[in-house]
Amino acid sequence: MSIFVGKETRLLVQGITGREGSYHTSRCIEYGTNVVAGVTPGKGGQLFADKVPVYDTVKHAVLDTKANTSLIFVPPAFAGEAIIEAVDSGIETVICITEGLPVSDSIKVCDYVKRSGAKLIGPNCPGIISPVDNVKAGIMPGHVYAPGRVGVVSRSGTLTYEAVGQLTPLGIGQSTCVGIGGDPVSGSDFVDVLNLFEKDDFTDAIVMIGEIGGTKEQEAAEFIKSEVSKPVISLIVGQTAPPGRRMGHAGAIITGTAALASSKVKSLEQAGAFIVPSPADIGSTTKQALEKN
Amino acid sequence: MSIFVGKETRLLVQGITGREGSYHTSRCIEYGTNVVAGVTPGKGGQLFADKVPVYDTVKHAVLDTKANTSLIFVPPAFAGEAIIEAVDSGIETVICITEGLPVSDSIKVCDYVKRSGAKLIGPNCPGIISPVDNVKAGIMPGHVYAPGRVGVVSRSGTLTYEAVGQLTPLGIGQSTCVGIGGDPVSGSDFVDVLNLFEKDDFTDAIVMIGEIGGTKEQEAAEFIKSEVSKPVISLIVGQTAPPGRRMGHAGAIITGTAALASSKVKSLEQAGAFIVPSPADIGSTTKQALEKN
Amino acid sequence: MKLHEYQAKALLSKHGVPVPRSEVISSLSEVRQSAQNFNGKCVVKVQIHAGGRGKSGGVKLVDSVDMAEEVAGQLLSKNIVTHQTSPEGVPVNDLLIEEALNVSKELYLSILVDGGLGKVIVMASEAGGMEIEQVAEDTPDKILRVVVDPNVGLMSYQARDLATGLGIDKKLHSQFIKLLLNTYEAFIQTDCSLIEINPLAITSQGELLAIDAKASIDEDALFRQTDESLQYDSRQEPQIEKLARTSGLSYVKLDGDVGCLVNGAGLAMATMDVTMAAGATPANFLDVGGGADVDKVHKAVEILLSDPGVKKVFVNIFGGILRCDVVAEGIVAAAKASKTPVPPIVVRMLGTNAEEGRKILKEANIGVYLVNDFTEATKTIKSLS
Amino acid sequence: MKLHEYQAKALLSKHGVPVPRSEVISSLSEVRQSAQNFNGKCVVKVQIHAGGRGKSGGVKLVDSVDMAEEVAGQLLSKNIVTHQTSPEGVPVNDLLIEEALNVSKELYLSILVDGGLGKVIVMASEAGGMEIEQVAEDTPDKILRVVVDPNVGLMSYQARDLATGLGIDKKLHSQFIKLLLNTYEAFIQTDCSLIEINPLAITSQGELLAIDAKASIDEDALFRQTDESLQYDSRQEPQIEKLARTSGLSYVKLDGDVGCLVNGAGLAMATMDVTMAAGATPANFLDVGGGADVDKVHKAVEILLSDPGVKKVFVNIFGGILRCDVVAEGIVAAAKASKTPVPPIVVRMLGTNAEEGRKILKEANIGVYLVNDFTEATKTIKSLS
Repeated sequence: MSIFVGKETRLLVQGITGREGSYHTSRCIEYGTNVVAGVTPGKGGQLFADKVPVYDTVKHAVLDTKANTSLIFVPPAFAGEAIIEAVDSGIETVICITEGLPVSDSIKVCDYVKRSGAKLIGPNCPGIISPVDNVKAGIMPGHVYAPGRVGVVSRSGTLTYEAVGQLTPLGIGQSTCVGIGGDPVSGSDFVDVLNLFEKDDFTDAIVMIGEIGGTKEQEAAEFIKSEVSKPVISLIVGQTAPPGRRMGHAGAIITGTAALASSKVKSLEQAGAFIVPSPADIGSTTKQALEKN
Repeated sequence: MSIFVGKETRLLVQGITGREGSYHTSRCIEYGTNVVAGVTPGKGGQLFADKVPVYDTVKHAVLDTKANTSLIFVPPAFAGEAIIEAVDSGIETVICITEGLPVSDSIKVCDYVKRSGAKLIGPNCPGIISPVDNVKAGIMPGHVYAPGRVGVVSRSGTLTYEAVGQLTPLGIGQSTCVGIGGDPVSGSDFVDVLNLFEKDDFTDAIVMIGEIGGTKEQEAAEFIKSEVSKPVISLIVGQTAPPGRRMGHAGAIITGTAALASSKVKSLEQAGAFIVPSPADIGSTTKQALEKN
Repeated sequence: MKLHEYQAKALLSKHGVPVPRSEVISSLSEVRQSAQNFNGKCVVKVQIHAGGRGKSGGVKLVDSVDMAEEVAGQLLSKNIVTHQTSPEGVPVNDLLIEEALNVSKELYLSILVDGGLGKVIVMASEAGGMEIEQVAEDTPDKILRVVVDPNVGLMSYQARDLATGLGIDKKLHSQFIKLLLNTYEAFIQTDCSLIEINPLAITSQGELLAIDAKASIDEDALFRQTDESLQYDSRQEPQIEKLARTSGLSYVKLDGDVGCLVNGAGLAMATMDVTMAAGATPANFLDVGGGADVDKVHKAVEILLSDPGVKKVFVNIFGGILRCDVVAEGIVAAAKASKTPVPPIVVRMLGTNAEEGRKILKEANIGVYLVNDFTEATKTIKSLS
Repeated sequence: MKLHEYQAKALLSKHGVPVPRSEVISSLSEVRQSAQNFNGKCVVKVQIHAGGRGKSGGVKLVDSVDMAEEVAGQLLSKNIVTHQTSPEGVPVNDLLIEEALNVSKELYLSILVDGGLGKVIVMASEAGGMEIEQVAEDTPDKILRVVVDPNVGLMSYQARDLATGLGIDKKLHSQFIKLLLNTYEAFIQTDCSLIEINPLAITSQGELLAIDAKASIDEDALFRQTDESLQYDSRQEPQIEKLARTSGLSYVKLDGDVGCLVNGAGLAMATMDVTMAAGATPANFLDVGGGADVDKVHKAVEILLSDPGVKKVFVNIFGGILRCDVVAEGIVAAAKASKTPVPPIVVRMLGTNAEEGRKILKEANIGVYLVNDFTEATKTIKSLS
């Protein structure tokens, strides 16, 4: 079992015929994901990789293929609308890989999705992978992952691969790995994912990877304190980042005391999380935490 | 018992110091309404009629007086915002008397109120009166009304007084009378009010007064057919109105076949409503309907 | 507030919606030059605030400058009567001289407010060029509807859905999407209550163009609309309605002989219905409003009496905010000031200060018939025929 | 994207927010005339993209034209160092010469995006003129917050609530409400990520004015912002960052000697942290991104090596979309093309085509230390000190 995606996932890819879209769709299919349709306006009627039907509109794709999950690769100026199109067409879980959405678009779109009752992961995220159910709806390198009982949630892409790259060789497999994305405003935050992991019978512990900027980690700490019974292993990166500078991610900028790595670590420590002292220690700290429990 | 308002109503008046606001607040108090506060920005600290405290903001008024219902008399350019201020401050039922809100404001505001879970009556309505509970939150002439077991709902102001003016002399008192307003877009429609009357143990029958324009009466007919067990007595005015012309009310304009009085009458007839043949017959038709049941 | 076709097209064009080349002219001397722009191959269209102009000869295709001038001469400065105008018709002050185009397909497109949904909707149909009410009756499944969420506005994916549903060639989809989104922008920016493009033409060159356009501005939003090109053409309005409007009265001129003076729009419509049921026909809709004073009532009566068609008057007041004695005083003042004979006035007064009002009227001796209810009113009106 | 104070004020002023009279000057010869506008009573302010200019002598109140000229001479065309700049500081290319005002009260006002809420918020405080972080620490209850619903925008009632909460004199409420709503309009229209007015002054004449203003534009929205007055001043940026930016690389210059080349922002920060934990200091943040090709990696290495502070390089790649062999080829190409001696390069490669990458690097003989994990990387970096 896994969260957000699973055996019942019928994946639609918006922007399937683009460079990124087509490359990653192939990787998702290889991993075992049930990709049922693609959408690229104007390219409707084609077949992707000789088998996945391409549509002009999400509405038609959903009507024809009963897709329930969407993976979005469209350019930033159109990504917000692509999310709304997915939700309006009945898609339940939307995963937006696109980086570079204007934050005012994200604010409106996230609010819209919340009202609709659908779920949104991202934007600017690597997606979701469930090694247990062989579903990959994202851009992560599938071979790093192994099935198991640890959930991973992170604001970062490659750093998640790093984390998993430390876990798998130690025999620690993953239930689901969720990248919530590096933007300041996103569809799902740590709290949303922690909540699902806490309720997931197939997850025993949660690795949470945060970074400087914003207060999402502090909100997570509050939630962990009161609602999470499973062990949480947490790493915060950006200890050495200077204030006021954007470190790649739109959200990774120290704008005040709360945005500092040290402040986030402190909150998580007080919430009872296992703190990973250095990015080198994600695997070992997780191992210790699992042995302790 | 009554709907929307009742013994527990603690009324706040927004725009209490204006000409209309002050006149009607006095009339509401005379009728027995518990007016607990008023709001006029810049006039906070005054007392209205030597007893009702006036505040600068709804937030403070609600904090101090636990007002739960608001009656709005502010000019059309500011009325939309006044409604949102009321809802944001925790008011549960907002009654907007103001006429002349731009329809695009009404669309946004009604959507906002719906999402908030509060109730909105109007804009451009005469308000609500409950002769049973001695609550008048509106501009209707109180002396016409008498307590009883018939609910009245109407898009029009004076025509409601006319209707009640025919009912009361025949000994047919009213539980609650609701003016939903003459605008094309409003917070509550016939369906919302019919639904409350149907559930209200103190209402035996419903007089519904519609007019040309829009399709609110057709929606009401659908609802009556499937959900209303109590007798509905219905009058539609504007049989003689020419197409394409706005008859006073912003919503009273025949824009297509459905907007015609005849089309509305037909729908209501098919839904099993008692049709009032002419405005002269509201009282007599209601009497017959009550005797039949 | 209705706009003329040329104003609607200027509005659309300003927001990037393609329209045919055209010129508005208001004197015959301008016709030749305008028509020459199109080598005489053009359409001459009367600019009036009433539907049905096509069937009434108000739209003519011409193929020479001479013919354009001849047709313009027949139309300009005359009144035109359509099924939506009064028997006198409306004046033709302006003509639109527009290029004639080779149209390969006509679509229907409109944006309006749906009161039931409380939202803006887009309606589209492949049955362009026809009245949408007719299409709705005959082939309702040919009408596509899209509901706009007020928080995010019209989405281009919705426009794409419509393009697909209308069967528009894929090559033209982006043109259609842009046109519709621009029309929506015009609608929102200008506080419209309606924009209708009918037909929306696809030319033989594969271009989308608004061949005819209607637009109405929400009157309640005029206070924040400052664009001078959106001026109302009050010449299209009967003189009596213009007078009422500038006096703050809600008045609609009708063809009957019973002048109606009522407070409240709903009661005013009810009064018209009752009048009709009595076998008489109302001369107007008139709502004096809740906040009227003696002067306003005086003005209202004066306006009623200025209509030569009015042979009797029906005053129906349910005093609430508006007191009956105030109305009575206004009526008396107007009757006394009238330079023409005052027709019989049937008065029904109920509610606040009804007794005082009746007394004032009785004592004024101006030929008033006081009645108590609709039934009595009906009888009296009938007896006066 | 940061704007200068004078740009932020121009933006505010354009949207109707009152600001003091001022002039931007960029040469000493302009100072006297500017200062004369205010009879010499003015404030001379350096226009730089870094906080802390006041404490570093970048803001001076003068009371004569001569003094203005003297102060300007000390500041203009020099570098200024604040606690937020590098030790070399940033260049002062422009000065703002602004009228000095009699201020009776200083407030704080800002509009920004709250990531946790996913909404725009307004923050205000009666403790104006101080850094808001300090106020948040010392007297958090002095900070008022208002959350803006994205669907209806900032409401004037919210502004009124703030005016009341800030204890502003009722006579000034409407001025404050207008100022805040206008600031919000500027924020939304221009896709800002921050507007901060600190202090917002109430003058002794009872006028509200933005005495100092900061604004940043959302870089991701620049594609739809066409206002030319919102240009970024790239002279404020270290040359090396400018070069990286124009090559599409995300690069932040730091003070250490270990040049870092990483794919992914999170991993890049992690790499910096690991470097620091090893007792070394990173020279930069550099994310080559997921879609890099050989040329882009080549360029990235070239930029790293152009920093004279870089004594060793740490390449940390987790191949995913970006293949390790591509990175290796880029490194080799850059090393071979380098005109200066190439410092030792510690390389960690995992993921897609890691073996191929390592092989390419080994065979190129360019002084690469291949490591397998962070621990080994740390040791190697240490050993190279």
